[in-house]
Amino acid sequence: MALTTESPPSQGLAAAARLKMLRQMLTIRAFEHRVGEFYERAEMPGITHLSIGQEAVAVGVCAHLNRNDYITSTHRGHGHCYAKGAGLVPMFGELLGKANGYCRGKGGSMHIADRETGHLGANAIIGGGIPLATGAALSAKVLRNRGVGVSFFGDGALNEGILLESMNLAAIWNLPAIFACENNHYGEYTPTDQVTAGRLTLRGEAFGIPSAEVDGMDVLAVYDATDAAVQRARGGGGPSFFVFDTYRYLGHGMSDRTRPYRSQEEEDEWRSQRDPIERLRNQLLGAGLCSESELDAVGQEVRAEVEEAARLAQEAPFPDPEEVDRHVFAD
Amino acid sequence: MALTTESPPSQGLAAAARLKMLRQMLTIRAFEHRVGEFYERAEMPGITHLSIGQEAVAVGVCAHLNRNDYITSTHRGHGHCYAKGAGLVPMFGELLGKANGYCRGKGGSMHIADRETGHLGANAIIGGGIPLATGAALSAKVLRNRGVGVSFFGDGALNEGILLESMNLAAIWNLPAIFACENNHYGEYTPTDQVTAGRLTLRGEAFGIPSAEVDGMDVLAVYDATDAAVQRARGGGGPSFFVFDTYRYLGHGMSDRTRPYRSQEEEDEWRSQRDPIERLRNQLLGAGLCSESELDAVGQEVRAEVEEAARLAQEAPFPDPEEVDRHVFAD
Amino acid sequence: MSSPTEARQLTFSQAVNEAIREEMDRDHRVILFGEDVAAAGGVWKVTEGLLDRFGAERVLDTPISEAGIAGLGVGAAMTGLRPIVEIMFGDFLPLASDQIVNQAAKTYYMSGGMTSVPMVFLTSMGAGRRLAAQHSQSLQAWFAHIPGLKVALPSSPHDAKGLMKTAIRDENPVIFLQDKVDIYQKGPVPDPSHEYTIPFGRADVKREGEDLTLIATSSMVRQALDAASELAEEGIESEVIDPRTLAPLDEESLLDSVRKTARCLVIDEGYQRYGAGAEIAALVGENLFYDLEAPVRRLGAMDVPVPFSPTLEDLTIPRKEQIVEIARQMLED
Amino acid sequence: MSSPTEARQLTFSQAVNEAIREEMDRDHRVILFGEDVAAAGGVWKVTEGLLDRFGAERVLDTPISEAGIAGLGVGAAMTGLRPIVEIMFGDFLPLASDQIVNQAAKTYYMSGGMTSVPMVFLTSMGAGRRLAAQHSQSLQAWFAHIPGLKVALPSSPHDAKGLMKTAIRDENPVIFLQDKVDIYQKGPVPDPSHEYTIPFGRADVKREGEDLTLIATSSMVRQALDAASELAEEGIESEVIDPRTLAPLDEESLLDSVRKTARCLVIDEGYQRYGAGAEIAALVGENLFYDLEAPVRRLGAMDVPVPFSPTLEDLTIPRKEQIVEIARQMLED
Ligand SMILES: Cc1ncc(C[n+]2csc(CCOP(=O)(O)OP(=O)(O)O)c2C)c(N)n1
Ligand SMILES: Cc1ncc(C[n+]2csc(CCOP(=O)(O)OP(=O)(O)O)c2C)c(N)n1
Ligand SMILES: [Mg+2]
Ligand SMILES: [Mg+2]
Repeated sequence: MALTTESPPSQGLAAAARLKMLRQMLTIRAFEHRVGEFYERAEMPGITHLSIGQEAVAVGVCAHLNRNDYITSTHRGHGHCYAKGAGLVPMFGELLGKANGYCRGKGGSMHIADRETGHLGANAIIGGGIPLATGAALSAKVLRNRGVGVSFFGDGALNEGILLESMNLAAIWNLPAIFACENNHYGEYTPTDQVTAGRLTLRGEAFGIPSAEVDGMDVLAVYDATDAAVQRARGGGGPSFFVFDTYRYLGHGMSDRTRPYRSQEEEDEWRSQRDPIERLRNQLLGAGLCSESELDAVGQEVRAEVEEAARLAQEAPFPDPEEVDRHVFAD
Repeated sequence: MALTTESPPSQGLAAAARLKMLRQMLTIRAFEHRVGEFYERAEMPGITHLSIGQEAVAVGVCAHLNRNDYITSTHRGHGHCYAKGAGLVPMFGELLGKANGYCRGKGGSMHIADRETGHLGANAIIGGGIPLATGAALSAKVLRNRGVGVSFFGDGALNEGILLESMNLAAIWNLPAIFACENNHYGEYTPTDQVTAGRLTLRGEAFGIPSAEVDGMDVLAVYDATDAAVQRARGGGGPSFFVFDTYRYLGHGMSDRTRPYRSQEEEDEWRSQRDPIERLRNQLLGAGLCSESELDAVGQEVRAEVEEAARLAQEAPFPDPEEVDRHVFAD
Repeated sequence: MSSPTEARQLTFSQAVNEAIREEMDRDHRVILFGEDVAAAGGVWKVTEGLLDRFGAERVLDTPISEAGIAGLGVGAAMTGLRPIVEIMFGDFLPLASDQIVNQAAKTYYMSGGMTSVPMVFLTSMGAGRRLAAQHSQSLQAWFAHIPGLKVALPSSPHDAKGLMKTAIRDENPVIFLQDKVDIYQKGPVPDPSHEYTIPFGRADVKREGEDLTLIATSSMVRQALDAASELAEEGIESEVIDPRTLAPLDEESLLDSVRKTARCLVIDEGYQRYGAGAEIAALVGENLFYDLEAPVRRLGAMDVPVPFSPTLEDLTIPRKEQIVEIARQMLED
Repeated sequence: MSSPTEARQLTFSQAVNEAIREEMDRDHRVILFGEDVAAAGGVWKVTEGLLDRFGAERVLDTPISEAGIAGLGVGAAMTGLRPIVEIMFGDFLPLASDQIVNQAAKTYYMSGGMTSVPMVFLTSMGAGRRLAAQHSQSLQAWFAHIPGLKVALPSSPHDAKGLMKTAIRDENPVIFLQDKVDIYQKGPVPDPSHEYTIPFGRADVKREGEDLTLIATSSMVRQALDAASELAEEGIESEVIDPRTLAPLDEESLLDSVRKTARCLVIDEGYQRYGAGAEIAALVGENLFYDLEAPVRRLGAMDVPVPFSPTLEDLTIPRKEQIVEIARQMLED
């Protein structure tokens, strides 16, 4: 049950739309690099997981979504958060535990959320966000608002039982749910295929859910693959499952520097052959949709924007101590 | 990935072996009827779930197992317990909460177990026994004792996440585990297909586990289907998954008398067209392997045996009050 | 208005059913799902008739997927619905406890107050029905321990109805525990024309007395009242007080009662060790050290898995006789 | 024998590693599995080197399937192995808690003593590492509440090694909680040639004193010892006692200490409400009512999900300053 369409929807995308995707991917990458700097300089508390290399999935999927659509994300979730519409300052603020963060500093990198843009939250429980987005899809169905619920999760979450339960529920209730697996081939330090049996898309097909493997390093491929799924979901056609083939360029977390569980060659190959930003950049240039210098200018703008946001967040105050026992219960 | 063999192994079964299967099914049915009587007469505490109609699965699978093989069972587990080798008196004793029960009356119908015959226990958590039998398969592999671990579970357990996790673990570790699903088409009062998406065997195939749907009303079909799987497991060939098509003739529990969720016609059809005992009986008679009167005599013997066991259990004492806080911890 | 105190006799199960019905009438965002809750009306008949009244989009039978249905409930609650999710037996809460504890309980806080999770986990608790170790537990202490969760455990049909209505209207996840040993017991419930809710964190004095305070929850309230009657014959006047919710806990009312009586026994059906009674006993001990005339005592279930055999099971559940005996000892102190 | 008290300095993580290694050497039935425990040696380095030493059949990396690996562990324990199953963070125990609570804890009892479940759930606990609400919990009260489970939470590398060896040899399921804030802290551990185990249910007096008993667990012992030093400067002599296992609990030693000092403060890092401290406080209050000169006090984590922001997180964890302040108050009582 592959999800294909006759002529790829991305062919109809205006240059501006493609450029926007590029800009988003560049922003995510610059954001992540800046987060890495914070961490290296010990200016950021806790741990963090960067999504460099995986930008195309977040951007390609979220391009179909609006504010009434909900996503849930993971511990590697900065890209999803930004692609869904969040702003850089409160993102940095949250990661630094500042009062101006989306969650007032209470959530941090692993729990960042932005209700306004329909982001229900990153999650530090592997698989934890899957039923939440599926529940958002249930709301959309009951409230008949044509919304969809998208859960992003890693290949590691494929082995959490909650996936089976959520997929089955989405299937029997025909929910507008999209299960978006980012297969970056490792869960922490363990290769995915060592702990994950069978063909991955079968885990969706087992429930009669249309399922497809997609090149997650190609933002237009991601865009094309999910277009029909989102439309079908909105029209009451039920859930879809995607396994996006992708790669995290850096370590699992910041402390994972040597990455003994994989080879330098492997890393080099992904970076040099399949980089999603390079790819879209070359497409745009090849199609004559913009010039090198225009793209370089975008890159500079993005970096400046990120740097400025980082500065603002860094200057922001920590939360007031009185915040500590607020928000345990809602009134 | 069907599990078929060229010529069915049951063809090689001696008449005595077939007769033994018939006798086992008759005994299970008589046992269950007697349990029902206890219940109706309010002589049995708690609740109980009878397996009348489903005898062929327990008998056909367990025919391949020996004492070093382990099973786990369900709330509808008397048949598995008997087929694995348990005795009638301590079975009745356990159901009545008597001191002579397998678990000294502490477990009851939903937790009956018999270590000596390799029965790790019925389970009152749907799906709860699945990882336990898979863990037994892990032991067998590590200890290299050629044992297998069989989990019996209902169609309801197909929707518990623990199934995904157990199957995936069995597959990646190539464990001698057999997942034996008894699809009796209802979980309590809810039709299976209403809450269970997709083709059921795909839930095993998704992990690359050889999977098959089997007529669970034909004990020889069950025997044949599982023969190769058990052998393959013993030989280090990994897990298998079976969905046995079967039917519970009576209600979910004893209080489920009117069964509004299904029709009388449906019940009649299963009983009259597919009864596993009738079927084997007719085969034996048809093949001239025994006579009507011989079979009638077997039926009478079985009933007498069951009646006698029931009597002995009923006469047995309840556990000593001092038992109450024993066995919380093992020394 | 018709006569205000016209009280019908309803079972717990009927009272909760009525509460859900009224709240679903009142607020279309309230939906209900769980195993066998729709067509079959629930194994305790708590949801009978709701499918007919509200239709298949608001009352849904689910697969046997406790974690999944809990999680979908949380997600739905985050996005505009107010789900009631039934987890048939409290013993199955562990299957859903990641979603309850790590998601439902923490979302409002972790999001800095952005997203609340208004939902009810409707479940059952308690031993006494010969259902053995996996169908008889009373795990209220677990959930009362987790910041962000509220825990209600009514001891009468009247309270059950009022607390359930409050639970459904609450903006937070509520664990609602029905004591199954009493679920078909009847008690007076006002006519539906007299709507009432019972606020959380408000204890109820079930019997007044001067000599001794019995703090009891769920069906232990009945045991305590029976004990109080027996003790009264000996001239010992017990006050029986039911916190009704463990979280929030009406500390003031409990302390007021013990301040008056100077003696306190806490009875809760969870396993005694590290149980809910420990919190209350510690609280009373800490706050009323100088008022107490005897040590605060506790009575919980015996610290064993609940055995199947009736002769054993009965020994594990706190019962009137034990309360009477402990109370007598305390009065001698 | 070489010199008997030659104590090396080991981290908690090294001490537990050594315990596992020794026990795996000693008993071939001991196997170990969990997420990233084999090739990577565990996220806390607790299992480093074990794959090399014992091979891939006894040390296994697993998928991210907490319920599944717990359940396979239980099944393996029932059938001849003695598994150590790592659940990376204690916050993930809820995912596995059906298997822990409904299966592992109850099997021996439900089977009437037929089948024991000798296994260890190796996990971590505690806040302070800026890991936020889902990676910082201390859920020991949950598991100590369940009959059939043992719960160990060492406060020193020495205790960690001795308790882990006992845990592995125990015939019952043991929850072994490593406080991650201290996991790379060093402490003296005897040379491997001097084998030792530490029995469960045996509290350890970490400092003697006459004025006040501080009962503390896991990293709270360090806070208590620091507080005791500070208090000593004011002439207040605190006794610091660590139960080391919450189940079984060494009631006698705890009571003996409080009998001597007549004052007691319990410090445990779980959420305070319905936490482990409540049980101990209730126990002391009940047994030593006539000996106490001040109310038993408790200090647990603030009853909020653990916040990420350092400025907030630090407020939620019990700390020396609070202990000192409460102790001073108690001495005035
Ligand atoms: C329930 C749970 N188990 C384990 C962990 C620890 N952990 C954090 S990230 C991670 C690996 C996740 O792998 P994957 O889902 O593939 O995501 P990736 O990191 O590759 O993006 C693990 C095991 C966790 N956070 N939650
Ligand atoms: C975890 C869990 N959820 C729910 C139940 C309540 N329950 C008992 S039997 C049953 C139906 C099980 O259906 P199935 O697995 O098909 O077995 P069958 O009764 O048909 O043999 C349910 C829901 C339970 N015992 N455990
Ligand atoms: Mg991954
Ligand atoms: Mg069924």
